[in-house]
Amino acid sequence: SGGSAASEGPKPLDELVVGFAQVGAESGWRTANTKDIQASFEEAGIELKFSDAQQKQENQIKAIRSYIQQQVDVIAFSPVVETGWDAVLNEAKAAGIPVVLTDRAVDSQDDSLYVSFLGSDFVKEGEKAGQWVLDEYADATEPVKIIQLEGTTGAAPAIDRAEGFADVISANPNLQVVASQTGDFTRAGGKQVTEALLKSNPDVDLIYAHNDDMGLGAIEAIEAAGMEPGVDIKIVTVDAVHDGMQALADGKINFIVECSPLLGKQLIDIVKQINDGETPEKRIITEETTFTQDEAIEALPDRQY
Amino acid sequence: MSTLAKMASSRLFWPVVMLLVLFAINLVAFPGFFEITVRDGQLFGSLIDILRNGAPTLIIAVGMTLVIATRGIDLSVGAVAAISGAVACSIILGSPDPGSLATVAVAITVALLISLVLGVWNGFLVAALGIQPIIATLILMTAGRGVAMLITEGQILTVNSPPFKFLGSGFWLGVPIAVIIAAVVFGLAALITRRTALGMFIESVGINPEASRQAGVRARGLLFAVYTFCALCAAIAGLILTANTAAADANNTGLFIELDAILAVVIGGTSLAGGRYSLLGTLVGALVIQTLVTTVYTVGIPPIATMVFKAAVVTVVCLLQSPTTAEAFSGFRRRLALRAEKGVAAS
Amino acid sequence: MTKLLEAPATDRPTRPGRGTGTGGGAPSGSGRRRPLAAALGLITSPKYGPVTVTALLFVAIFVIGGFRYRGFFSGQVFLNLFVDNAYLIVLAVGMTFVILTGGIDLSVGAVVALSGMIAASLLQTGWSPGVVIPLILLLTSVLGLLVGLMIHVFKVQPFIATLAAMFLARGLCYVISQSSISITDPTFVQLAVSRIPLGAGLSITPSVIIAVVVVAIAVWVLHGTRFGRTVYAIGGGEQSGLLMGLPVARTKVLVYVISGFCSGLAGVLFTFYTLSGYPLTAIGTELDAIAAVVIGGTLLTGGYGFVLGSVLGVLVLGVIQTILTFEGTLSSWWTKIFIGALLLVFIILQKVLTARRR
Amino acid sequence: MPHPLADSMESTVTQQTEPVGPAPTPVVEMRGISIGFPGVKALDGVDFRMFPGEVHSLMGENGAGKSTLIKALTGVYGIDAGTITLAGERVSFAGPAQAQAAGISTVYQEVNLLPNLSVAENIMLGREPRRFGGIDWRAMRRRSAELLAGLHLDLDPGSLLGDHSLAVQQLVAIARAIDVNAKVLILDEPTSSLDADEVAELFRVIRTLKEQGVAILFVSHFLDQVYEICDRLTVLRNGTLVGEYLTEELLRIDLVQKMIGKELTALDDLEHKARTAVVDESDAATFVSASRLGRRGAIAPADLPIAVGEVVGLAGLLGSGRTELARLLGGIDRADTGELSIHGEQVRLRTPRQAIGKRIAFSSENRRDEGIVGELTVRDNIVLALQADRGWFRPIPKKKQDELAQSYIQALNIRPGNPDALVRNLSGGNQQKVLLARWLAIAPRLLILDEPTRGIDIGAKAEIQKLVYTLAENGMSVLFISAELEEVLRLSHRVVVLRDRAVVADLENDGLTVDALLALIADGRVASDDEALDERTPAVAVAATPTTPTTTTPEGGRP
Ligand SMILES: Nc1ncnc2c1ncn2[C@@H]1O[C@H](COP(=O)(O)OP(=O)(O)OP(=O)(O)O)[C@@H](O)[C@H]1O
Ligand SMILES: Nc1ncnc2c1ncn2[C@@H]1O[C@H](COP(=O)(O)OP(=O)(O)OP(=O)(O)O)[C@@H](O)[C@H]1O
Ligand SMILES: [Mg+2]
Ligand SMILES: [Mg+2]
Repeated sequence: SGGSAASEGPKPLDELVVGFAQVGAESGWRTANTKDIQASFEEAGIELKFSDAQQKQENQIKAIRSYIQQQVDVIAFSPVVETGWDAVLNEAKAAGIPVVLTDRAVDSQDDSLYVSFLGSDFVKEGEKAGQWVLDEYADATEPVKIIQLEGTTGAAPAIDRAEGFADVISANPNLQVVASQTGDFTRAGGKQVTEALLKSNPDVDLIYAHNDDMGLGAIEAIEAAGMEPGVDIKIVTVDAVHDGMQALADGKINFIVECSPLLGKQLIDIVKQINDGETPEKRIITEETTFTQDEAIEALPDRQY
Repeated sequence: MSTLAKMASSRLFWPVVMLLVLFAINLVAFPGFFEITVRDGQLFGSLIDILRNGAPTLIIAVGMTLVIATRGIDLSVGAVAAISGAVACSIILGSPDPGSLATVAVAITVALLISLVLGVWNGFLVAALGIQPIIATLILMTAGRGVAMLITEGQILTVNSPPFKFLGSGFWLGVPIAVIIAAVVFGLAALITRRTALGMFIESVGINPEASRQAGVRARGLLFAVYTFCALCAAIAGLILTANTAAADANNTGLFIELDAILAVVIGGTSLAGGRYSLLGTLVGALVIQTLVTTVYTVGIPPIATMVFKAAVVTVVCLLQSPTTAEAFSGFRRRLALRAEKGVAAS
Repeated sequence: MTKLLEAPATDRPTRPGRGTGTGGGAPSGSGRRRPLAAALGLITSPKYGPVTVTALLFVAIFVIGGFRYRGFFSGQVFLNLFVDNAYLIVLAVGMTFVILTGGIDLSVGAVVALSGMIAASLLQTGWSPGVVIPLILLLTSVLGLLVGLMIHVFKVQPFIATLAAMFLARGLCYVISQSSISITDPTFVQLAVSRIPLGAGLSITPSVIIAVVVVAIAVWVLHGTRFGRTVYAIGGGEQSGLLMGLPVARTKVLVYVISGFCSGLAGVLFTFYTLSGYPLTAIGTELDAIAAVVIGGTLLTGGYGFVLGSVLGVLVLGVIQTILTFEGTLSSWWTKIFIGALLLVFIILQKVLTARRR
Repeated sequence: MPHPLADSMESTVTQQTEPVGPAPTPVVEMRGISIGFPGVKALDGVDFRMFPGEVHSLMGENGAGKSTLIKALTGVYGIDAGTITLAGERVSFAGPAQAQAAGISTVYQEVNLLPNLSVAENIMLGREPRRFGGIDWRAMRRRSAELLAGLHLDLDPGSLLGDHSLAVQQLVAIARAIDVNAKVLILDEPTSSLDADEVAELFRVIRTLKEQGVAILFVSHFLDQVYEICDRLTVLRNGTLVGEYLTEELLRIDLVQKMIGKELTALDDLEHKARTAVVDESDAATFVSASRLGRRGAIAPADLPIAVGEVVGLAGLLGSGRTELARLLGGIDRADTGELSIHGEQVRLRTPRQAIGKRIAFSSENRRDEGIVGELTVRDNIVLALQADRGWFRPIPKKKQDELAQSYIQALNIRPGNPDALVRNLSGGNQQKVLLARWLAIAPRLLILDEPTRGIDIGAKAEIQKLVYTLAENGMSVLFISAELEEVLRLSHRVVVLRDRAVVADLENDGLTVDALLALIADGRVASDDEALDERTPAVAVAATPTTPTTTTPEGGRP
């Protein structure tokens, strides 16, 4: 077999081997992502070698090295972190194995190291959330107090979603982020932080959470404080996992920016293109949308995750 | 003066002072900190939050105290908490009637029983095979979280079951259930170890295992009991944590809680070298840690500085608690007294 | 006070001489023994047993892996264990010093991350690697010194002192930068990508050489110098060491300096490996290092163990990781369970094989 | 602060010419030393001095402050008041390392060595020979082998220290101390676990060092040894100085009186009641009986019946297997051959707990590692075994515990008599008494005492001996192990002799003499070490020619 696939012309699909190095299974989102990819490959009849890096870059590097050694046809991976991939990607390039990035980008200067990057744009997600807030409070005359529930400190989605949001809302000086605290992307974190912040900022108007789970935690805290989530305090989140959509449909969340984990179909397409000797697009942004309550009620019945 | 000196020489003096300092900081940042109001017949306020959120850590720390007293350590508590939450939620989800009390009772019972098995497993590795505790429990720490994720298939299992939710966020006579459970666990542990000879045996095995063996203490059985109890505590904490958000998150439930629990035990004055332990100290330690977390939120310490702040507090408590510092203090006091005496003599 | 996490009674050979046949009645008369008996003696000896068994088990795993997976039983796969784990080897060396004194160092993972962050941020602003690397080693050594002083002078338990250092180091990472910083410095890149051929298509990286040198120095220091023997002495009984007039204070502080230095160096090697600094990197690596040391036969109570054992421990963890990638189909949770199970099998085998007749 | 006794001391001592050594000025001089621990004043204004070339003994009851004075000198404890001068210079050591560097070499009371290192390292560490910047292992082994040979100890310097018995460890500690070119050599109860031969070796070394002008401080509760080797004595009582005396001018009886502050009568009682009482040895009265009980590598199969109310002594050199045999009976180690029966009924003792259940108590010779639980209180230590036997859920009521503790504190004169004191802070001898109390508390039917009088002062020793005597009269069986043969003979109805880990004789104690015993023990060594033995045995006079034992029952050689 080997990386010379491109030069030898297309292989039958059942002879293709793709190595996929996943970040880990740190969240429901990630698990949905893994499941979708595995299912898609099974459906397409392409062999998938899968490894779980347990959130460690070094494990991912090891996995990629081992794929190179096993001479797979394509390597796909979701980088744990954006930086530090040049060495191993160069090895892949030298071995003639095309690399596809999913979900997160690498910041390499040399963009010949990978064939394509398939994934969401976290900054844009933050901007979408900010835009909704901007529109919602377009004619606010008093300051609007916002609490931001950040993701894990240092994680790329957390940084980018904060940045996009901040950029957009800066257009209206009335929109003030009065507190910004990390909830580690978890429900428990979201709940505890909100609980404490509600004590010191009882008059907050809106909560922006970097993922649904923290938003769901915030809902618990708001209810425990005797207020009504979605009404007394508005909530905007990112992800659109099932529980979040349910809460949106119930009116406890006001707006969700989608960040889809379903990358499997698109990844298969890219693999097929490579196999056929075509050049896939360098940057493929996941098809994503946003949801309001009505849209959520409509979309909920056929949500897969 | 002498009572003050006596208090100051107690191991718990500085942790308590630290707790008060943290309270004071909170009070400055947020004047309503000490307010406790009754809302719908339930106590409500920052202090109540601290107690409620600190309950899981405290419960685990109680079990951890006993393990540490035997010269052991249990790193697997977080994983055990995750497993028990996952088990309970998946049972509730799988039942036709998630809201019924019976379902929840079954779920809780099964979760606790499984934790007993896990505890016996740890005890087996430590006591029967003689594997060093840190490694023995590291195995369950790693594999256990895998098991929890296997149960939930990596998803967050959200349950809609009021009786289960009650466990985490309910109130009884105005007091949060979690706090009541913690108080019961704490009380039982104190009662069982101090009213029977168990406490003495645990300490004795922790201080000198061979001498204890020769004196007829059954160290092996004791280790089994202690690790099992610790796992049980972890499971109870796991149930509370899970019920708190009514969702089992195999990835994050109890993540790093072993460090918090160990920290609580040590701040409370129990030595990791085993031997004498203080459950009361552990209580204070757990409160310090939870108050620290709350302080970060109320004071609005930016997330990037949180860790540094935590490091500073832990360091300060440790340094103040140190016998070296105590000596320096008493030397200083003696010199002061001496000077005062001389002053009197001179005049 | 300083003895942490002591093993249960069965681990500590209180009266090893009794009833074992080794150390028997006439020490002077123990001449040539048959090779089998000698091998058995080696395995059951309290001093060399765990290390020997670890080595044997490592070979066994490697051979079994070779039968099970195609392409596993090759020189390069073996060498890659060193290439991929050079930083962990260095960490384990530092950790060995600490654990031999009966202490523990939980800060190493965070310090690795911190030195990566310092390297990346300074190199980004144009500092020369010739300055940056020594600076990192100095800073992490100083951090180790502070921890050591806290432990020795203020009698803070090592677990807690190093936990505080872990919080501090991790916190400083965020303070330097929240996001990851990549390293483009040509020297670093060169060190990262260059390979040293060993012939027959095999190659290693410069990091491996550094790690091997560190191991060699550590072996010499621990076994051939007074400082090294004092390290063992403290683990055997700090009070006794003190009464024997050994420089306990200095040594106890120094092991944490060494651990700090090794963490810094490991951090540098890690940046060679990843060419970036990232505040969330190396979380939980301290547990890997501790596990490696313990698997390598060092007692957490201190006093017994070898650096080479720790290296073997790292290789064992590495081989488990390699098996995982070769297995290639494990889902995330099965990965965790599999790691736990392999660790368990390994430790039980080690225990059973070294078990001494009682 | 001048001491109240200082004046009287002047009169007793200073006018006398310095007994030995030409140097007129003391090499060590401590004045007005006071040290207090929470709750105890361990030393109160004590004066102490030593001259070059003398062997000086520090005498006093358990807890009198001997070890504390030594630790004050070597900088282990900081002193609260007082001055220390070394060779005319004021010193204040921050730790033992400094004291060692200044020429004070010390063997502390409990063996303080490192079980995880080799014998050679334990001897040489801290001043090991170097080569190329590292340790010169070969030279180190050679040197330590020489030192061990100097003590007539045939031992592989490369072996782990922890593999050796306590006695050997004590000898290693001594070897370590005498290797230094010291001005002052301090030996705190160095002979507590040595047998007569080893003591003789040690004394030979001490004499040599004394000739070289070294000042030697020798602490021991064995009056014979003190009188044999020491030139002068300093007596402490309750942390205060009683006085300084020339050995030759102080009668033993006076010394004892000065130490305990009253006259000692207990011992004489015993001496007069020679062991002639005949114990009923019919099968029915046999409490415990071991037949062919043994353990590979530890002790050859041995027979040992013990009757109700009988005291059986075990005699032998160090390493002869006394402890090993006793451990089998106490359930500490499992026997792999042979049988044990209690009142004719066969039992297997797998754990100490089972032995305790059969009312067999084993009091270990290794009190620090296998006996006391240091961080627990005196009370907890006393009730530990009794409580363990009752089980955890049947706690002994607090009041009962207090009574128990109080009664043993009184009976054994444990000091300080505070049941809440941590045992770790008690003096060595008092720790031993606590241990004894623990075992008496379970009301054993067989009490196995391995070196119970080690480190115990003369008064307490007599008390313990009397206790054993009375207990046996009341029907308790006792297995008694002691390096002191007189003690064994004084108490035992029967003496079982071990050599090379096998029982070689089982003797009725009717008119048995120390000489006869010694000959039997030394049999096989006598031929080669004849002269050595002759001049080497200080505590007892040995006949130059060994008397052949009457009832030798060789049980095979080495297992
Ligand atoms: N670290 C300590 N803390 C508290 N009390 C102590 C400490 N060390 C010694 N003591 C007390 O000081 C007194 C003197 O003890 P020391 O060990 O000097 O006696 P000793 O004369 O050596 O007795 P022995 O013959 O039994 O060894 C005792 O009452 C003892 O309890
Ligand atoms: N002279 C010696 N040379 C080497 N090893 C010795 C010597 N004496 C004793 N040993 C060691 O001591 C152990 C057996 O001692 P044990 O304690 O059983 O003897 P004992 O008769 O009770 O003597 P004691 O209690 O006086 O030491 C053996 O492990 C042996 O290796
Ligand atoms: Mg003493
Ligand atoms: Mg003995």
